[in-house]
Amino acid sequence: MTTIIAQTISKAVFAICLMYSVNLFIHGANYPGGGFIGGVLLVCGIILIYVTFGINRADKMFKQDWFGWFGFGLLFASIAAIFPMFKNHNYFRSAFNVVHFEFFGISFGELEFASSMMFDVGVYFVVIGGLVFIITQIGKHKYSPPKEKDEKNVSLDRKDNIILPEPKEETEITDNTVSAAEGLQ
Amino acid sequence: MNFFIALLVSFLFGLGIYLILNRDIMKIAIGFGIMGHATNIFIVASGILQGEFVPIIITKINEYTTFIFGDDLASGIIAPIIEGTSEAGMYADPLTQALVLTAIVISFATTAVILTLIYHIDKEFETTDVNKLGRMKG
Amino acid sequence: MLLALLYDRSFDSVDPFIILAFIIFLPFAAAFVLPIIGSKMKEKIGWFATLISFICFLAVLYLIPNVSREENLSGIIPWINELGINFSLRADGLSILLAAIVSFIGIMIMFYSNGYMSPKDDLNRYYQYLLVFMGSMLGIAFSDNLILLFLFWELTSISSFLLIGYYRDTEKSIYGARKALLITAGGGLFMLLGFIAIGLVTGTYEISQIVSNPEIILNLKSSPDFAGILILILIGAFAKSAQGIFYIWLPNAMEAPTPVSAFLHSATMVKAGIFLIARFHPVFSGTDLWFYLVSGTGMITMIFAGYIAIRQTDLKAILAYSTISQLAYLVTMYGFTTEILPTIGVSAATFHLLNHSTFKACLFLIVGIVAHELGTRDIREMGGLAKKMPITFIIAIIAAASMAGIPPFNGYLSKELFYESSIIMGQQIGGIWSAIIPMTALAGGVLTFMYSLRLIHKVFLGKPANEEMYSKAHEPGAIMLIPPIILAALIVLIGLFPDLFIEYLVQPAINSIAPGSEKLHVQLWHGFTRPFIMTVFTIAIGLFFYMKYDEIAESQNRFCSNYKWFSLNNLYDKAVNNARSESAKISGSIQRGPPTGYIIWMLVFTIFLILIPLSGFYFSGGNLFDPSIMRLPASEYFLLAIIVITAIGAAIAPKYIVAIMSLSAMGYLVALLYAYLKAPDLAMTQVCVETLSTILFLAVIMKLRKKEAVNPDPRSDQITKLLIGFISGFSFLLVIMATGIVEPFVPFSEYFIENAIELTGGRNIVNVIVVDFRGYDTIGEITVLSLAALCVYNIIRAKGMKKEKKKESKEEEESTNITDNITDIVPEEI
Amino acid sequence: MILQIASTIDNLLLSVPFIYNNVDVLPIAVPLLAGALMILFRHRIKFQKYLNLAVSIIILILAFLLITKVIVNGPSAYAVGEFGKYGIVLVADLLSSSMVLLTAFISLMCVIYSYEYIESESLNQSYYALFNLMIAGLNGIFLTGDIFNLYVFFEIMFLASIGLIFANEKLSSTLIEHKFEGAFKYLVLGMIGSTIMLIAIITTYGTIGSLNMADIALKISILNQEGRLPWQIVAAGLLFIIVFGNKAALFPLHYWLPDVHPTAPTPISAMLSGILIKVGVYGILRIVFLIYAPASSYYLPVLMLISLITIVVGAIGAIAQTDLKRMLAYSSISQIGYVFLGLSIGTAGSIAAAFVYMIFHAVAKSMLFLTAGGVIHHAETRDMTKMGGLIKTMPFYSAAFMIGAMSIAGIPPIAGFFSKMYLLKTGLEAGATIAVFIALITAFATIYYMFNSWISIFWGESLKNKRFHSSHEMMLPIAILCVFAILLGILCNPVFEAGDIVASQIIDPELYISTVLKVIPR
Repeated sequence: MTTIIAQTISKAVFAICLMYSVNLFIHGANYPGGGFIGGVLLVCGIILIYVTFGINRADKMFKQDWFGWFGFGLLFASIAAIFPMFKNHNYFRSAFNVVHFEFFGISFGELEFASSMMFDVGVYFVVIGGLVFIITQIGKHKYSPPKEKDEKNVSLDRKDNIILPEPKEETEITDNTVSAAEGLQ
Repeated sequence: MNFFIALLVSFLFGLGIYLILNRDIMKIAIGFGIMGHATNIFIVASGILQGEFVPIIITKINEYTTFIFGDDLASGIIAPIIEGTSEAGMYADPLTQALVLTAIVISFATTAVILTLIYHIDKEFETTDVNKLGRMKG
Repeated sequence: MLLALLYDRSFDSVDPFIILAFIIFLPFAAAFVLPIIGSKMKEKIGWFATLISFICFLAVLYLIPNVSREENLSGIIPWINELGINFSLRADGLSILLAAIVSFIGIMIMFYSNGYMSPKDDLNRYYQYLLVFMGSMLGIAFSDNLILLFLFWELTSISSFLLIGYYRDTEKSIYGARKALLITAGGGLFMLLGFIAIGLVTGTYEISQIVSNPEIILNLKSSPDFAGILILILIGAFAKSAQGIFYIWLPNAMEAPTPVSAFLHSATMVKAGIFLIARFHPVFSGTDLWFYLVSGTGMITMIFAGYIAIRQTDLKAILAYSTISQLAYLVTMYGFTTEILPTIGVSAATFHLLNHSTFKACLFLIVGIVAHELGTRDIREMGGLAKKMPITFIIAIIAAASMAGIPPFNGYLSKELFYESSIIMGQQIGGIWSAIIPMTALAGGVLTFMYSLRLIHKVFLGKPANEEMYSKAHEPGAIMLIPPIILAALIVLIGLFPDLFIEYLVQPAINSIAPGSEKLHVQLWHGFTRPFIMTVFTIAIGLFFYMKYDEIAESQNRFCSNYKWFSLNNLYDKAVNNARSESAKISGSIQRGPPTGYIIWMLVFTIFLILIPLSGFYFSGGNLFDPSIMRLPASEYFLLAIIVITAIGAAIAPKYIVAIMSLSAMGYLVALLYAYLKAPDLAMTQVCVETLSTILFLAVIMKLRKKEAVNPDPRSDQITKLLIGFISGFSFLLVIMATGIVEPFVPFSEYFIENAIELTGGRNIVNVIVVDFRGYDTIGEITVLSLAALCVYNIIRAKGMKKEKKKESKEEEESTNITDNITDIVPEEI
Repeated sequence: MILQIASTIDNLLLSVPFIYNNVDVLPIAVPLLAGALMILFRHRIKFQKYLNLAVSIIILILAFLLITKVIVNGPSAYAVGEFGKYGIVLVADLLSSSMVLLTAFISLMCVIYSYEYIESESLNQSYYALFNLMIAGLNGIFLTGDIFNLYVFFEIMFLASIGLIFANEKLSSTLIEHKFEGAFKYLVLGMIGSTIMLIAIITTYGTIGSLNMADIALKISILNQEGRLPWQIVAAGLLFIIVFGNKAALFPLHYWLPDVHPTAPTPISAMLSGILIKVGVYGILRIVFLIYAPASSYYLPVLMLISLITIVVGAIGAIAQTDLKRMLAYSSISQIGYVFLGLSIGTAGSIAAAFVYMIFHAVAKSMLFLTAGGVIHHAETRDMTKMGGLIKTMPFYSAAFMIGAMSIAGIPPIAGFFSKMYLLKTGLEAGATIAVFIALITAFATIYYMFNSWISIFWGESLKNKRFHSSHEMMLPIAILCVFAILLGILCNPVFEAGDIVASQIIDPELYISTVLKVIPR
C-alpha cells in the first residue's frame, strides 16, 4: 500500500477527515457529531497516514507527542469541569450564551457559546491522543528478548547488595524496528 | 423489549461466551468483541421511549446543512426528524444512546488492553493456547 | 522492717485501682523502655528487670492487708461499649495469690537469669519478653472483665511463644514454640467464644458481677447453652494448663532457657488455666458435668503424666511431666464438689497452688544449675554431684521432698489435704468410686514420690557416670544460688508455719472462690488420720516400685517404639506436617490454572443466581413471554440475519484474518442496526471505532507467531462449552425479554428531552446528555481511554525477574516443605 | 468529643465556602486533575514526585474534611452539573466518606513506599498518573449515587489497576510470564464482570426508568409494597452480586486474586488487597441494603453460603502456599469472607462488625504486603521455605510482620482481634451459631498459617546474611501503619461508633434516599 498513489490519496483523505472532524466537533450540540465522533474520525485519518507511510515516517511527519495530547485533553476537560466551582457553582455546571453579531443594524447571524464546548475540546484531544498512542504503541513494538549482558550486570548488583537504579531502558524506538505499516499491508 | 432483537442479543451473548471458553486466545478477544456488540445493541434496544424519531430536536430547519449527515440523511433514510418541540414519547430514548456511547469507548479501551496482552502472551508463552496459561495454580 | 513499712498505711488515700493499673503497666512500660536503658547498662540489664519485678511484688504485698480485710478493691474504665469491654480491674484473694506468686517468682527468675544467661545472648530481648509476660500474667490475675482477661491471656501465649523460640536457630525450639502457640492460642480462641456466649446469656462480661450474682448463675446453669459454654471455656483452660489431650505442648516448651521454663512453664503461666477454673468455680461447680469434665480430666492426666515421667531421661522433661501431673492434682481438686466440708477441694487446691509454685520453681532452678555446670541435661550422664555441690544438693532434697509429699515440707501439707478431699469425694459418690478416687490419688502420689526420688538419686548420689563432666562441675556463683535458697527457705517456712501464709494468702483466695467457707486448718501432725496412713502407704509403695524403676521405664520404651502411631504427638505432627501438602492438594484442585475453568465457574454461578428469582417467578405463575412485542419491520429481519451470519463466521473461522474481517463486517452491520434503531450518533461512532479496532486487531495478528487458531478441544469439551454458552445465552434472553418499563414511572429520558434546549442550548439530545447532563460520565470515559493508553504503554515496557526457569523448577522439586523437616526432630515421648 | 472536634473543624471550614461546598466532589476531581498533570510533567522527575506527595496529602485532608462534614451534618448529596437526580448525584454518607478516608490514607502510604520501590522510569512515565487516576476511580465508586456512573468508575479503577500491575519494580522477583498470565485472568474475568454489570444496570433502567440509586431504591420499594416486584429486578441485583463478588473475590469468583495480587508490585498489592477488594464489599452493601433492599431475602442466604465457603477456601489456600505474597493474597480471600459473613448475617450489629473488620483488615493487610516487599527484596526470593533467620538482619520488618500477623489472626491487643470478636459476638447474637463456629475454626487456621509463615521467614537458620539497605521511604509507611494497627486496637471506640452509625444508615436507607431526592434539579 505504500505506493505514491496511496500516499497522495491518504494525504487528501486526511485533509478531508480533518475538516469534517472539525465540522462534526462544532456541530455536536445540535446535530449528530460532537467531540468524540470528531476525534475518532480524525484518528481514522491519522491512522491512514500511519498505515500508508509507515510508522517512523509518519511520526516524523506529525512530530507529535501523542502521550502529551491525551494528558493535555484530560487536563483541559478536568479544568473545564472544575471551572464552575470558582463561580460558586457545582462541578460540571454548564452555561451557554447566544451572541448576536450585529453591526450597523446588519445581522451577521448568531453564535452559541456553551461551556460544554470547552469540555468537548478535552474529549477531542483525549480521543485523538489516546487512540493514536495506543495503535502506534502496539504497531511500533518489537519483541526483543533481554540481552545476556544486562542479566550479568543485574546479578552482579544483587551480589553487592546495593540497589542500583537499573540501566534506563531506551524510551525512543530505534529506527530498525518494524513498522506497523509493514505488518498491516 | 422486542423479541427478535432480544433473540439476536442473547444469541450473540451465547456465541460470545462460547468463544470466551475457547482454547484459542485470539478467539477470546473476538468473543469479547461480539459480547460487547451484544451489550451495546441490548442497551440501545432497551430504551424505554420507543418513539419513531431520532432524538434531535429541530426547531429551525436549514439554518445550515452539512454535506454527509445532513438533515436529509437523518430524516429521510433512518427516521424522520420532525419540526418543533413535541412530546417526549415521540423520540427514541436518548439516554440509552448516550450510555452506549460511553460503553463503546470503554469496550474499545479494554479490547486494546487485552490485545496488547495477547500479543505479549504469545511472545512469552510461545503459544496462543489458553490451556497453557496455567503456570500459576494451587 | 519490711512488714512495718507495709503496715504503715500512709498510701491509704491512693485509689487501689491506680495501684492495680500500676502493677500491670509497670512491666509493660519497663519492657518498652528496656532497649534504651539496655544500651547503657549492657549486660547488667537483668538487674533493672529484677528491680521492676521487685517493685511489682512490693505493690502486691501492699494490697494484701486490704484483701484480707475483704475490702472491695476494684475500678473500672469504660473501653469499648459495643463489645462490652471495660478496663476493669479487681483484686480479691485469688488474684492476689496469683499476683504474689507471679511477682515473687519473677524476682527470683530475673535475679537468677543474671547468672544463668551469658552476656553474649540478646539480653534486651530476653528481659523484654519476660517483662511483657509478667505484665500480662498480672493482668490475668487482676482483670475483672472476661475479654480483658482474654487479651492478657493471649499475650501470655505470644510471649511464651517468643520465649520458647528464644534460641531461634534451632529447629527444636521452633517446633516447641509453634506447638505451644497453636495449642494455647488456639485453645484461647474457643475460650473466647465461650466468653462471648457467657456475655450473651448473662448480659455482662464483668467477672465480679457474674460470680457474685446467684440469679445470673442460676440463669446460666439453666441455659441450654450451658454445656457448650463450659466445654469451650474448659478447652481454653486445659490448653493453657496442659491438661487432657492438650498436654503435648508442655514437654516441647522445655526448649526455652531454664529460667523461662521455671517461670512460665511450671510456676506461673500454666497456672493461668487453673486460675480460670478457680475463677469460674462458683459459676459452674456443683453440676455433674463440671465434676466429670474437670476432675475426670484431672485424674486421667495425673496418672498418665506421672507414669510417663518415669521413662524420661532428660531432667527438664521429667520436671515437665511432673508439672503436668501436679497441675492435674489442682484440676482434680477444683472439680470436687463435696457436701461434707464443701470447700475442702478448693482449699486444698488453692494451698497446693502456692506450694507447687515454690517447690517446682526451686527444682527447675536446681536443674538449671546442674545443666549449666555439666553442660548436659541427660540424667544418665550424671551422678555423685552431692560431693561437688553440697548446697545445691541440700536445696534439691528439700524441694524434691516437698514435691514427693514428705513431712515437714509444704508439699506434704497440701498432699494430705488432697488425700482427704479425695476420700470425702469418693464417699459422697459412693459405691466403687469411694475406693477408686482415693486410690487414684494415691497412685498419683506414688508416681510423684518415685520420680522425685529418682531425681535425687540419679543426679546427686551414686557414682559419677561421666568423669570428664564430673571433674568440671563445681558450686555455682552466689547469683544463681540465692534464688533457690530463698525458695527452699520458703518451702520450709510454709511447712513449719503454714498459718501465716494461710491467713494472708490462701484463706482470702479460698474465700474469694467460695465465699463464707470455713477456715482452713493445717497441721503437720494431726494424728493417725486416713490421709496420714495414705502418706505412709505412698512412701512404702513408692519405695517398693522404685526397685523396679528401670524395668518400668524399659517396658514403656518398648511400648513406645512398637506403637509409634499411638500417641497424640504423632497425631499433632501428622496434622501439622500434612496440613500444607493436603491443603495444597485441595487448593490445587480448586485453583487449576488455566482461565477457562474459572470463567466456566463464574458463568455457572451467574446462571445459578439468575435461576433463583426466575424459578420463583415461574412457579408463581408468571408469564415469561409477552407476544405483543414480537413485531419488527421486515427489512430488519434481514439485517439481523446477516449479523448472526457474520458473528458465526467470526466464531468458526480458523484463520485469524477471516475471523477478524467477519467481526469487522459484523461491527459495520451493527452500526447499520443502530441507524435503524434511530441512533445516528451511535452509528457514526460505531463505524469509526470499528475501523480502528479492526486496525488494532490486524496490527496484533500480524505479530503473532501463528496466524491460525489452535486446534479446538476434543468434541466432548466443545459440547460442554456450547452448552454453557447456550444456557447462559438463554438465561440472558429471559432477563432481557423481561426488561420493560413498569407502568407508573416516568423515565429520566423525558426530563432530558423536555429540558435540553432550555438548560443546555443543544438540540441533539444524545450529545447534550453526553457532554452536559451526564458529562461527568464522559470525563470518566475519556479517563478510561487515557488509562488504556497508559496500560498499553506499561504492558509493553513490563519487565520481570530475569529468567532462571529450568533451574528453579528443579529446585522446587527438591526443596521440601519446612514442616517436613520437622518430622526428624519429633520427640520420642508419647 | 469526636462530634465536638468535628463540628469545630466544620465551622472552620465554613469560612472557606469553595472547599466546603465542593468537598464531596474534590476527592475525585483533584486526583483526576493530578493524573492529567502527571502525564504532562512526566519529564520533570523531582517536580512530579513532590506534586504527587502534595496531591496525596491534599486528598487525605479533603477526605478528612468530608468525613467531618458528614459526621456533623449527616449524609450530603452533591448534584454534579446541578441537574438533581436526573444528572449524577454524588452522595457522601458515613460509609462512603470513611471508605474515601481509608483509601486516601492507605494510598498515601503506598505512594511513599513506591518512591523507593518502583523503578524510576516506570515511576515517572506512567505510575503516578495511573495511581492518581485509580484513586479518582476508587473515590468515584465510593461517592457516586448513580449506577451507570458506578460502572464508569469501576472501569477506571479496573483499568488503572491493570496498568499498575505492569509497573516495574526494582529487583523484581516476579516472572514476567506470571504477570501476563495473572493479568490476563484478571482482565478476562473483569471484562465478563463488566458485561454482566452493564446488563444488570440496563435491566434496571429498562424496568424502572431511572439510574439514580436512591430513586431506584424508592421505586423498587414502592413496587414491593404493591406486591408486584418484577423478577428481573431481583435478577439484576443478583447479577450485581456477581460483579462485586468478582471484585471482592467471593468463592466461585475468587480465582483471579491469588494470581494477580502477588504478581503486582508490592505497593500495588497493598492497594489491591487493602482497598480494591473492599470495593466489592462496598458495592454489595449498596446493592443489598439500598438499591435492591426489598429483595434482600434472596441475597443474604446466598451471600452467607458463599462467604462461608470463601472463608474456608481462602484459609486452605493460604495454608498451602509457600510463596509469601501468594499466601497473603489467599489470606485476603479468607478475610474478605469474614467481612461478607458479617454482612450476610444482616443485623445492624453484624454490619457494623463487617465494616470495622474491613477497615482493620485494610490496615493490617496493606502493612503486611509492604513488609513482605522489603522481606522479598532482602531474601531475593518469594519462597518462604528458602528464607530463614531474617530476624537478625531485619528486626524492624519482623516486628511489623508480627503485628500484622497478630492482627490478621485476631490476637489481642492488635486491631484485628476486636473486629473478629465483634463479628463473632454479633454472629452469635443473631443466632448464626454454625457460621460462627466455622469462622472460629478458620480463625484457628489463620493463626496457623500466619505464624507458620512468620516462623519460616524470620526464624530458623539464617541462610543468607546479607545487608539490605532498607530506606526510610520504605520503612516509614510500614511504621505508620504499624502504629495505626496497634492504636486502632487500643483506641477503637471511634471506629466502633462510626460502625454503628454506618450500620444504622445502611439498615435504614431512608435518610440516604431523602437526602438525594431533596436535591432540586435546575
